[in-house]
Amino acid sequence: MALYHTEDQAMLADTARQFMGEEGAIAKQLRHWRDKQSMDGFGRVLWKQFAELGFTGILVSEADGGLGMGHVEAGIVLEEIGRNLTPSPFLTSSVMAATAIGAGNDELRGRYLPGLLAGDSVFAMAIDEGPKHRPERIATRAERAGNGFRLAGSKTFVVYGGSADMLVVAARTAGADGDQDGITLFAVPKDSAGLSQDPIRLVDSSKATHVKLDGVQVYDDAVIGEVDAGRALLNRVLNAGRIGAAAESVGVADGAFDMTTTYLKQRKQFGKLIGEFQALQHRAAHLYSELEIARASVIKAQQLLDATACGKPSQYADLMVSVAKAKVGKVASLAVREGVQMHAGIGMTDEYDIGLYMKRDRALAEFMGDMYYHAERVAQFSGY
Amino acid sequence: MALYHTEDQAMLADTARQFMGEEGAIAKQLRHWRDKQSMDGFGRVLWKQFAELGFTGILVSEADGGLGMGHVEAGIVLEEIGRNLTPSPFLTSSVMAATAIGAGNDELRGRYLPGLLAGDSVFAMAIDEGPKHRPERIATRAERAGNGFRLAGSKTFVVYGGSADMLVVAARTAGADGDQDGITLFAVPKDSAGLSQDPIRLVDSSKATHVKLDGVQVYDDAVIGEVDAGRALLNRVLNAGRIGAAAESVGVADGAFDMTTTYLKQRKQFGKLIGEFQALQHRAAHLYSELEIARASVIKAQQLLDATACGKPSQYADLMVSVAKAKVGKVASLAVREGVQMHAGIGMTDEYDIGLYMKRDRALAEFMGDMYYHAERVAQFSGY
Amino acid sequence: MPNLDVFRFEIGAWLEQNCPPEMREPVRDDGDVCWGGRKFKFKSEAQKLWLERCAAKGFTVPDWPKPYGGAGMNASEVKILREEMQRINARPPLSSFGIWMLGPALLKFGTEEQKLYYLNQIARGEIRWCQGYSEPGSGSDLVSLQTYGEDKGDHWVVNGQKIWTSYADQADWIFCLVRTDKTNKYQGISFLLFDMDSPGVTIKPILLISGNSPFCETFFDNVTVPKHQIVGELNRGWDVAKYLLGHEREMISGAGGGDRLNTIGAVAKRNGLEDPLLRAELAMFDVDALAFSALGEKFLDEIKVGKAHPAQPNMIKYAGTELNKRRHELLMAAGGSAALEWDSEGSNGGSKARTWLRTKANSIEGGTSEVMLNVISKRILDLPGA
Amino acid sequence: MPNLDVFRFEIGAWLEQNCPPEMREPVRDDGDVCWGGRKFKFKSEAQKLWLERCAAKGFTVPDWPKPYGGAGMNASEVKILREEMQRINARPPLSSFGIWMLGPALLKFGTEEQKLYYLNQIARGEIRWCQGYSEPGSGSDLVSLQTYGEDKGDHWVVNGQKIWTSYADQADWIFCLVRTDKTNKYQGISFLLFDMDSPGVTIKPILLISGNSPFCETFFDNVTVPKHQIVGELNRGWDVAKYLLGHEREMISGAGGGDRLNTIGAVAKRNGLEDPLLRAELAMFDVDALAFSALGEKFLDEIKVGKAHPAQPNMIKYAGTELNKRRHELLMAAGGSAALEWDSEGSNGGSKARTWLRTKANSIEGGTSEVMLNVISKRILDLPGA
Repeated sequence: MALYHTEDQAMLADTARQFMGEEGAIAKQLRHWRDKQSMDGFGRVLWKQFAELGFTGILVSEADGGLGMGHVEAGIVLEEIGRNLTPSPFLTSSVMAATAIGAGNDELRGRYLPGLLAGDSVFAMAIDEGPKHRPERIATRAERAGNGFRLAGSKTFVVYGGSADMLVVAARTAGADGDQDGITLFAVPKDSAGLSQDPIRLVDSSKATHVKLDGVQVYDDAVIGEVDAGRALLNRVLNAGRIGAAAESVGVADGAFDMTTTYLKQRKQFGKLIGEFQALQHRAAHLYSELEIARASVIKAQQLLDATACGKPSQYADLMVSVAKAKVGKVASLAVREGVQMHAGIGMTDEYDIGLYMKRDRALAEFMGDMYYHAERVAQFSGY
Repeated sequence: MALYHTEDQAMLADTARQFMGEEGAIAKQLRHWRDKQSMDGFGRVLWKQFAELGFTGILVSEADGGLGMGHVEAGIVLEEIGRNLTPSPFLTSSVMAATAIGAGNDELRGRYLPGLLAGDSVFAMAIDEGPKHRPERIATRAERAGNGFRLAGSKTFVVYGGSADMLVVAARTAGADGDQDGITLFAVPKDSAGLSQDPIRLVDSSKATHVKLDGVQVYDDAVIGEVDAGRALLNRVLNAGRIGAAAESVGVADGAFDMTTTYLKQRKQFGKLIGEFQALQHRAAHLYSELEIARASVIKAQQLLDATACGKPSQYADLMVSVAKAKVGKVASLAVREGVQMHAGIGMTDEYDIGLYMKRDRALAEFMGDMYYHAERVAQFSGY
Repeated sequence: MPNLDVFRFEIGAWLEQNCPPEMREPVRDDGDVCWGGRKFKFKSEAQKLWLERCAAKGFTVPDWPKPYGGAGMNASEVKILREEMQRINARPPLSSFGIWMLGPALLKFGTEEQKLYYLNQIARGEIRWCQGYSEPGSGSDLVSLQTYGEDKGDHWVVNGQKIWTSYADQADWIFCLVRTDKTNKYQGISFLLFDMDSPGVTIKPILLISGNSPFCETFFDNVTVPKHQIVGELNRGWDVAKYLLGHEREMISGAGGGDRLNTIGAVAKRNGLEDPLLRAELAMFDVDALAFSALGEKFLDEIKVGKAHPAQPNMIKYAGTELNKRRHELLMAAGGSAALEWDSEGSNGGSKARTWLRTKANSIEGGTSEVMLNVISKRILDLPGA
Repeated sequence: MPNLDVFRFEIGAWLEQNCPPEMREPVRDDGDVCWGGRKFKFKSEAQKLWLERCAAKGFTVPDWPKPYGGAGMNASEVKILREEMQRINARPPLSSFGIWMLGPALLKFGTEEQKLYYLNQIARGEIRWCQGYSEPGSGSDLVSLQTYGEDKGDHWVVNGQKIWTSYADQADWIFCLVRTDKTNKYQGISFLLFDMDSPGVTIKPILLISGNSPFCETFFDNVTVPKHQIVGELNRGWDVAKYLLGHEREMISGAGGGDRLNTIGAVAKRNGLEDPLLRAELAMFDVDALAFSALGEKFLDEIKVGKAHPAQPNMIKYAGTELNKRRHELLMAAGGSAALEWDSEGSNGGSKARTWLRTKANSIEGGTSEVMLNVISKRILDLPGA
């Protein structure tokens, strides 16, 4: 598989770029919903448009009414989302939750996928339990009770949890906190008794919640995949979220870099365009190189995931997903920091968009594991 | 204590700078002995001159015939040694071994210090046992035998071991490899039966050995300080070596930086002096800042050590020694790398001195713990 | 030095008796900082009392001469006062740009009348000052400024616009660079003082990415400034500004120092620190921060005896602000998703994220890092064409 | 693609039958590399046989047309050949600047006679080439070169001096930039080929900090070069040189790639890896190296279909060489004092330290990192005045 987009993928990229640049633009979405202090933090009309364009079905199989595409295609949409800082539940619902639900039985898929495909439903992922991403250890417990399970525990950083119709909850049905086995994924409806959420607005103006599960009763039909053996599925969901976040970060970094190079060609100081100063040129050129490398690592990981999507897990794919998430984390942070610094004074103002890129980058860097977490995984995969 | 040199110290610095710049210059010492493939790797005549100027007695008490000065003064000499890449056993003999011997009883001091002060003797330190500095673990054993001890084990990176009259050996007289207690320092004469050394020339053309101790018999009078309770003395010796190496590295970095800024003002490319290129200016200015910070950390640590020299150990002093060694390690490496890169082609040739700075820096970085080792200590001292 | 020991004892005793207990608590937010000025609302009676008592002793500006509101202390005495105040955790009685920036410039360039008039008011916290340097289109490039003061005999009429005026909306007076000669780029700028309540002054706060508005745009529409309100010579305001910028750089650079008892790794540890690679970054940072604090100490020692290079504050400003930005990047990483909270229960108004964003201005305000590197290249390294 | 499967089978079978077992051992030192040329001493009969067999099939330059000594393979076929050779661990039969640098330039700019004459000799490993670009005083700044060829009707008489001529002492011929018009700085340079055994050529090896001498100073004293030995047009040698530099940059940049099965951390682990902070640096490096290897792969894929930006090799050269330098800094740290050994039992002739020092030239030769960044600024980012 060559490491560039096929013709079909390039067409999708054109569509996504045009749509997001128009409908998903910063002024139209991010600033609009932020300044309105919207509860959702994103636009429901836009979400319907995502569905109309088929974006919501990219990772849903054709048999289930989706497009049956892969992570490369999802990444194409995410990169444009990143470039325009477009708030939407695409990453959590159409990438992560869709991957989870797609592994469920006919009944479960039938229950949730039509709403997702139509852009009527929103799903959220309840995985993390502390301020840092650490899914190897899951303490939330689901104990057998009646015709199902009773869930108890708490979850953090549940992005768009407040807007979600259903939360995918990773819980422990057997074993101790750090065990590989004993994990089960559950589809927990938002209005379940005992489920409560504390709303949070994050630095990037996106919305999230802290979730409390206080003896939430679910039935057997809430189980996604197999009981006790959900680790493999959880890993697939995490991989989807990680490479998705990486793709979005590439878009964020690219957007910030474009703004910055444009500014370098316009702003004058000391009688010269600041882009004429060699020190800034070299920093921009270095950043360009790093961005190209980050971009390559993302498409490599996407292709590897797609090659193994429904088959056996591949450690090389896992490795490259962590390489990509770590590399992009490092590079996108550099891109927004250089962006703000090179814009200098106006870069610090709320009026200019460059600061919004810095905020979104920070949230994406943390989402599904930061560069330290993923570089550690690279070391462990490499046996050191 | 103000963080700059007193008048006396400034006078010493003038003396050291003039002497080392003339007698210790690269062409006269380092290249001379290197090209001769000298066994010692340094000049015995120069070593006598060190003694005549009193340098060998800086850390020896006045009662023992030395100058009774401190680490600030030793560092002044070492900085000039570093600037001129002057090969000499000053750091190992006059700084580290002198600190050890100074803690010995009257007989031991009487046996070794006059030769050291006169520049007739050379002493070496046998501490490390593997490729990385890790003195918390000492496996070389000294077992009670007859009127003394029998030593068995092996030591690495024994700088100027082949030229030394006596080796200061850290050995374990009790406990297991990783124990704090149970360490004793021994003065082992070079010609002891069972002591063998493999000679090595290092990348910086200095000489070292691998030492084998194959049942070396020493008597009670070889013990330096107390039996089993040598850890505190060893730590003092290590602190002396570490801050000494850091001071020498500051000189190395400074020398490389001076060569480089001079070159920036001479070399033309594309019709301009390369020092006019802003990208190089900013890199040079950044390096200057880092060098100043490194220099400050060294004098701070030196003063703290001097303030606690004969008194109780100070954890703040230990902390700042590690801060200084780590910081200088990082900065001096940057200085020599920028030096070679900015010299470009000629920087790669043996004919120009800049490459010699890079080689010496590498050896000093490793000596008595590199930046990773010392930053780890900083973390541990800080409780994380 | 027995005299100094007595001095320390006396200072210590006075502080014990006069510093209210509320003023010995750590500063928790900006409301706890006393900025003074006509518009300032004291948060507590204790805050007001503490300022008045210190001002009466000259302790708000201990190194200034007594006639100007100071205590006339020498460097060693000031150090003792600082140490004794630290010992009892006393808060600074007064924080002010007047003390840090304008005061030193007035001491050097002001007339005797100006010193008596302005310095005493600064020392007592009666005037809060802001700084009018930057203009739109001239950020780092101050000499290109356009605000113009037309000579009208005994006064100037000032027209123009400033930007990045810190706390202009809370300030009483401004020290302002104004072009008074259009024919000479460098030597055509004067350093003027005037009241922000003068007719023709309009202030518009700038909303920052941190969600706060510490800076303003400031507009001057035919503002009258009497001739005696110039500091230094006509058209030589650049000398005053440069001197003052040096002080500002010292002040901003102070932000980067590491606290040896409170390394960033130790702070992060309190919230758990399980990622070995993050821990490694924190350790590398703490090495840099602790080494930098040694530099700060060394610089203060050297400056006392005139050993510091005059351009050294630029270096310290560069290194200190870059360090502080890195510190807050790492604190955000250590804080994880909890540090991302902007508006929530338990995030203290998103203070971690807002502080992190605020630090991004450190390397811009008071001269960008790029300008600092230019200055080091030119004035310290003497590189060609720099 | 059934044809390619057949092709793979045939290639695999041929390699199994023809590659001597000794040529399937890993390359241990430079003596194991076959550089060809008149002065080359084969280390073994197997080395010679392997070259001859491959040359006869066109496998030393598989993508070159058959009349010029190649196998006329397309990109997919070349990839299969490479994969099959890797599968049996076959050594490259021939390494040569003729293949990597001059060959592509001749294919683009050479006359039919030149192609037939030179390319076949290159393919068979009969001529070893060196490159005459840099001169003392013109390192990165190639257009300032001084070596002059005086027009004598049917030949030039060349005088001047080159530096950094790689392996000039082992080379048979040189491709050399020579000024043929003193009035035009850019369009006054021609690209000439000539025999290093020509009268008037003197070679002086340069001793490097690594202790080796891979480069020479080369002096030309009235060297005669026939007119038919020019490549491309008179005075347009710069076009040929730039094209060729592009290939050189690709080649050098290849050095930075990470091997996914053999990360630097895994290598370091074999010698023990107890410092958590060093381990952290290695992990951060491995992220960069593995990401860079994806870039390398992407670039090769893109270049095949003309999607790569023409200046992209400059970026890859920059990133790859900087990465490789960092790799060897870390390997030195991981190796500790053992890696410092230069001359000792058990240090294999100081190979770790010498290799480390050698890598410092990566970001200088073939265009410095600074020049690469200039090129990226100008040609890719289109920054003003770059």
